[in-house]
Amino acid sequence: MNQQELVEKIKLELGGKIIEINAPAERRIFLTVAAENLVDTMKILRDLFGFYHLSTISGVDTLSSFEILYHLANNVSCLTVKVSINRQNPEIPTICDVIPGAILYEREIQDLLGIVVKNIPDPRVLVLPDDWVKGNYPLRKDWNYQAPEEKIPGEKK
Amino acid sequence: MAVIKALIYLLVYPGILFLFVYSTFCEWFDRKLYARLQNRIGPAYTGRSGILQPVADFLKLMFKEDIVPENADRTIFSSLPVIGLAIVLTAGLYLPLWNINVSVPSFNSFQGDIIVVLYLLSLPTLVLFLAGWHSTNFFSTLGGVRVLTMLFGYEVPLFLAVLSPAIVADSWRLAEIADFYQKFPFLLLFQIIGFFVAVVALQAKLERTPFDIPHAETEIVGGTFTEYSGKKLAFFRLMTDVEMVVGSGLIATVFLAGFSGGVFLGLLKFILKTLFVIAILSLIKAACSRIRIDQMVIFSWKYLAPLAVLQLLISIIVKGVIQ
Amino acid sequence: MKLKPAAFIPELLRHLFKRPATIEYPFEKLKVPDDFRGTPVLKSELCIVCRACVRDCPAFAIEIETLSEEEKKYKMTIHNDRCIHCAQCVESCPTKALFMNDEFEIATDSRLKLKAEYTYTRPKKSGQQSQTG
Amino acid sequence: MKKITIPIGPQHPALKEPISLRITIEGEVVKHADVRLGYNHRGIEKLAESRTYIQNIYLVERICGICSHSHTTCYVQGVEKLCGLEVPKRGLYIRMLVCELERIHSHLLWLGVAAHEAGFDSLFMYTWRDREVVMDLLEIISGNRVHYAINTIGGVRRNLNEIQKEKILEGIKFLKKRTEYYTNLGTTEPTFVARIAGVGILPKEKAIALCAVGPTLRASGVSSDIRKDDPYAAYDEIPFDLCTADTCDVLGRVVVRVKELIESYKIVEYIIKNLPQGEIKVKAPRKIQPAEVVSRYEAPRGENIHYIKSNGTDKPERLKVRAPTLANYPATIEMLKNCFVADIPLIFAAIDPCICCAERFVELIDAKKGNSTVLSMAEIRKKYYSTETKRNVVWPL
Repeated sequence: MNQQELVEKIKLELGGKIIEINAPAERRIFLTVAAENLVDTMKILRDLFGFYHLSTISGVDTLSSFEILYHLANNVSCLTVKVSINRQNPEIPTICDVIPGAILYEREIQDLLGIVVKNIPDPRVLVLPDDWVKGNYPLRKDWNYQAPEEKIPGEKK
Repeated sequence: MAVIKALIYLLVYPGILFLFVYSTFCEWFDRKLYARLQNRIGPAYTGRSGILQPVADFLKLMFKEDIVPENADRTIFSSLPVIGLAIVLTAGLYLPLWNINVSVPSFNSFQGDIIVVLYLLSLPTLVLFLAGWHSTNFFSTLGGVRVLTMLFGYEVPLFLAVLSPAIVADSWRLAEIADFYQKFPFLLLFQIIGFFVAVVALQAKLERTPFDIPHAETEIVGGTFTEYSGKKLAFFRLMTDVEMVVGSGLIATVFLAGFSGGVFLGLLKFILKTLFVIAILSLIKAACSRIRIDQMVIFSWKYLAPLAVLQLLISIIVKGVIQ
Repeated sequence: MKLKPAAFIPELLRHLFKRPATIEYPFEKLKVPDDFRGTPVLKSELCIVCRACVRDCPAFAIEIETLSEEEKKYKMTIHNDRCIHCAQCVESCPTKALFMNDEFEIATDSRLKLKAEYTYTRPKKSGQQSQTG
Repeated sequence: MKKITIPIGPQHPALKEPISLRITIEGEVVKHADVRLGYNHRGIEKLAESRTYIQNIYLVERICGICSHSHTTCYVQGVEKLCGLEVPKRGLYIRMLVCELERIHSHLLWLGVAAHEAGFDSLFMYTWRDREVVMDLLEIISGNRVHYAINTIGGVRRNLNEIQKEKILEGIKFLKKRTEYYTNLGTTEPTFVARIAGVGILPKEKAIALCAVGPTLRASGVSSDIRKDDPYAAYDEIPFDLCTADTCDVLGRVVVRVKELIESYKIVEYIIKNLPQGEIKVKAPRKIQPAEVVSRYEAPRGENIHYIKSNGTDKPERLKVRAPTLANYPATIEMLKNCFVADIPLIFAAIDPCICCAERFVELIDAKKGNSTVLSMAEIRKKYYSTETKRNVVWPL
C-alpha cells in the first residue's frame, strides 16, 4: 500500500468525519477531524490501517483555538490527526481506551496547555511541581515568563 | 612482665595498632589490585602510590558530620560500630601470630580457639543486621534483612570448610593445626575444595561482589550503612577491613599452613599468605556481577554446601588412611 | 547459549601487566585535536562590526558596545561564562575575525574573570587598534 | 504481608538523573510502580518559540548530552523540509556518519551502565574505556566530545579529510574486536546472565499497546526502526539489517543493542568507503513561510519526533519535541510490576533512560515566591514517614 492508496482508503473509510486531509510530503499525512469524532477515528485508524503507534500528542495554541495533533505511525506513513478545539472551553476525549500508551502525553498537554481530557484514567499532575499555581499553563501563548535578571556574584554595577 | 607482654599483645602486636595499620594496607592492596585489573590507576595521590589513601579516608570520615536519625534508638545505633570493631579486633588476637613454641600454649591459644574465631566472625553480621534494623530507614531495613538472609546461606559452608582441615589435624587449636600442616604439607592438597569454598564464603561474609547484596548501592542506596555517617561509618569500614584481614588470616592458618618461624619470619609469612587470599578475593570481585539474594541462597545450598560436605567426607577418609 | 564461569578472569589478569588506560589528570594532560572548539577569541583588527555574531549567538554571550560613533570605537565583550562553545559566531563571521583556540581548562572561581573584553577601532583604511583582554 | 512504598529517586545511586519512581513493595517483590517527572525541566519548548531557527539548533542540541546529534538532526531535517532545501549528498553522509558514531558511543555507554547496575564494575570500566575511542573520533570530526554541533540548516558544518577517514576506520576496527569480545563475555558470564535473563518481561502486545520505542520495542520482537520505516538522510541507500530479539527481557535488550553496534560499525565503514564528493551545505533562508512538518529520527534510544510549525518569521511558532525515553515510561512501569527490588535499576536502565531528554517543558522558578521553607530533618520525617510504617518490613523468604 503506498501513500496515495492509503489516503484514498482513509477517505473512503472515514467518509464524513474528515474535515480536511492532505499529504504534503512523502510518508506524511495530515488529517483534520472534529473533537467528537476523535475516538472513533482513532479506532478505525488503529483497526483498519494498523496505526498502533502513537508517537506523541502536540498542542499548539493559535490564540483563536487550540490545535491538538496526534502523531500516529505505521510502517507506511506517519499520520497526524488534527483536532481543533475551542479556546474558552478546551475539552477533548481521552484516547487511552484505544491506545493505552497515550496516557503520559495526555497528562502532559493537560498540565502544560490546560486542556481538559475527559475520562482520563489518571488525571494527576505529571510534569508541573506540586505547588504550581493553578491556572498557569506555560505553553499557552498568552503565558509569558520573565526570566529574573541575571546577577553575577561579586559584580559591581 | 606478663602484664606488659599482654598489653603489647593487645595494643601493639598483633592487637589494635598492628591490625589497624595492616588492615588499611590490605584495603589499599585490594583497591589497587582491583583498579589494575580494571585497567585503572587506583589510589594514586596520598603517600607513595596512594598507600595512605585508606588512612586518609578513615581520618576524613572521623572529622565528618555525624548524624543519628531522629527515630533511631540512639544508644544502640551509636554503639553498634564500636561493638562490631571490638568483636573483629578480638577475633584478630586469636590468630596464631606469636606462637613460637606450639607445645607451650600462650594465654590466647587453647583447644577450641578455631571455634571462637569462627563465632566471633559471625557476630559482625549480626551487628550489621542490627545496624540496618535500627536505622529506621526502608533501605537500611531491607539491607539488614538481606544481611541475615545471606548469613544462612554462607555460614554453614564456611564452618564445614574451615573445620575439615581441623579434623585431619585432629586438633581444635589453630596453632596446632598450622603446625600439623607444616609437618605434612602434602595433606593440604586434599583440602583444595575446602579452600575455595572457604574463600567464596568469606567473600560473602565480607559482602563483596558478587555477594554485595546487603549494600548494593544501585538497588538499596547504602543498604545497612545508608544512615551511617562520620565516625560511625569510619568504624564500620574499619570493621570490614579488619574482618577481611582476620578472615583471610584464618584461611591462611588452616589451609596454608600458618605462620611459623618466630616473630619476624612469621609476620612475613602472615603478610604474604593473607595477601594471597586477598588477591583471590579481589579477583573474584572483579570477575563477577552482583547476584540477587534468592540466587545467592540457591547458590550456597546447591553448590557451596554440598562441596563443603564433600570436603568433609574427603577429610574423614584421609584421616582414616593416615591412622 | 553456553555459560562459562570465570570467563572474564584471563582478560583481567592480562590487564594486570598493562599500562593503565587512565592518566593522572592534573599532572598529565591529553592532547586535543587540531580544530578543537575551545574558547572564542577575537582578532579585533579584522572585525567590521557587522554584528552577525551577536545576532546568531544562541547563548547571547557576545555583546558589542559602541564607545564612540565618530571615532568608530567599539568594545566587544565575550561572556565566556555564558558561552556554550558551539562556534556559531566563528561560522557567522564574514571576515573570520573570530576563532576558537584550544583552551579547555577555563574554570575559575568567579564568573567575572571569564569576561573577555576587546576595545578596538573599526578599520577603515588604516586603523589603530588597542586591545585589552 | 504489608505493603510499603519506597522512593527510588529523585536522588538515588542507580539514577544518574533526577526522576522519582515510587515503588510499592511486598517483601522483596515490587507490586506497583509509579513515575513522577518534573525534576529537570528547562522550558526548552517555550524557549524555542523566542529564538531564531539558527539559535534553536544549539538549544535542541542541549536537550540531551548523549544523543545531542539526534535532536539537532531531527530538528534540522524538519526545518530543511519547511523551507524546501536539498541537502548535498556529502553533507547527508557526514551527518549519518556522526549519527552512527553517536549510536556506537551511546550503546557502549549503555552497556557499561547496565553492567554497573548489575554490579559488574569491571565490564563497566572496560566498555567505558573502549568508548573513549569513539569519543575521540567524534572529537576529531566535530571538535568536541559531547555537543558535536556539526549540523546546520542546509547541511553540515565541517568536512572530512583523508586522515580523519583513516582514523575512523582504524578505530572502528578496534571497536569491532572489542564488541565481539563483550558479546561473548556478556552472554557467557553466569552471574551476569543470571541477573539479566528473564528480568523485566515486556510481551509483544504490551510493547505495541504502550507505544514503546527503540531497542525496548525491538527486544520484544517488533521490527520497527525509523531508519527502515521512514528513511531520513540517505538511509535508503545504505545496506544494514534491522536487529530484533524475541526474549522480551533485559537480555534481549542487551542483545539488540550489541547487534546494533555491529550493524553501526558496518554502516560507518560503508559511509567512509562510499563518501560522495561535492559540497557539504547549502545556504539557508532566515525566514520561513507558514507550514508545518513532522520530523522523525531513530535515536540510539528509539524514535525521536519533532513537530515544527513556522509562521513566516525567523522564529518557529511551535517546536514540539518528544524524546524516546518519555515514550518508554509506560512500558517501564509495566515491566517493573512483580519484579524483585534488586531488578529495579536494571529494568529501568534497560530502556536507557535519559531523563533530561524526556523532560524539557517548563522552567520551574516561581518568580513571585522568593522565600523557601526550611524544614528540619525531624519535620520531614514526620511529614513523610508515618510512624506506623516505621518497622514493618516483612521477611522475604
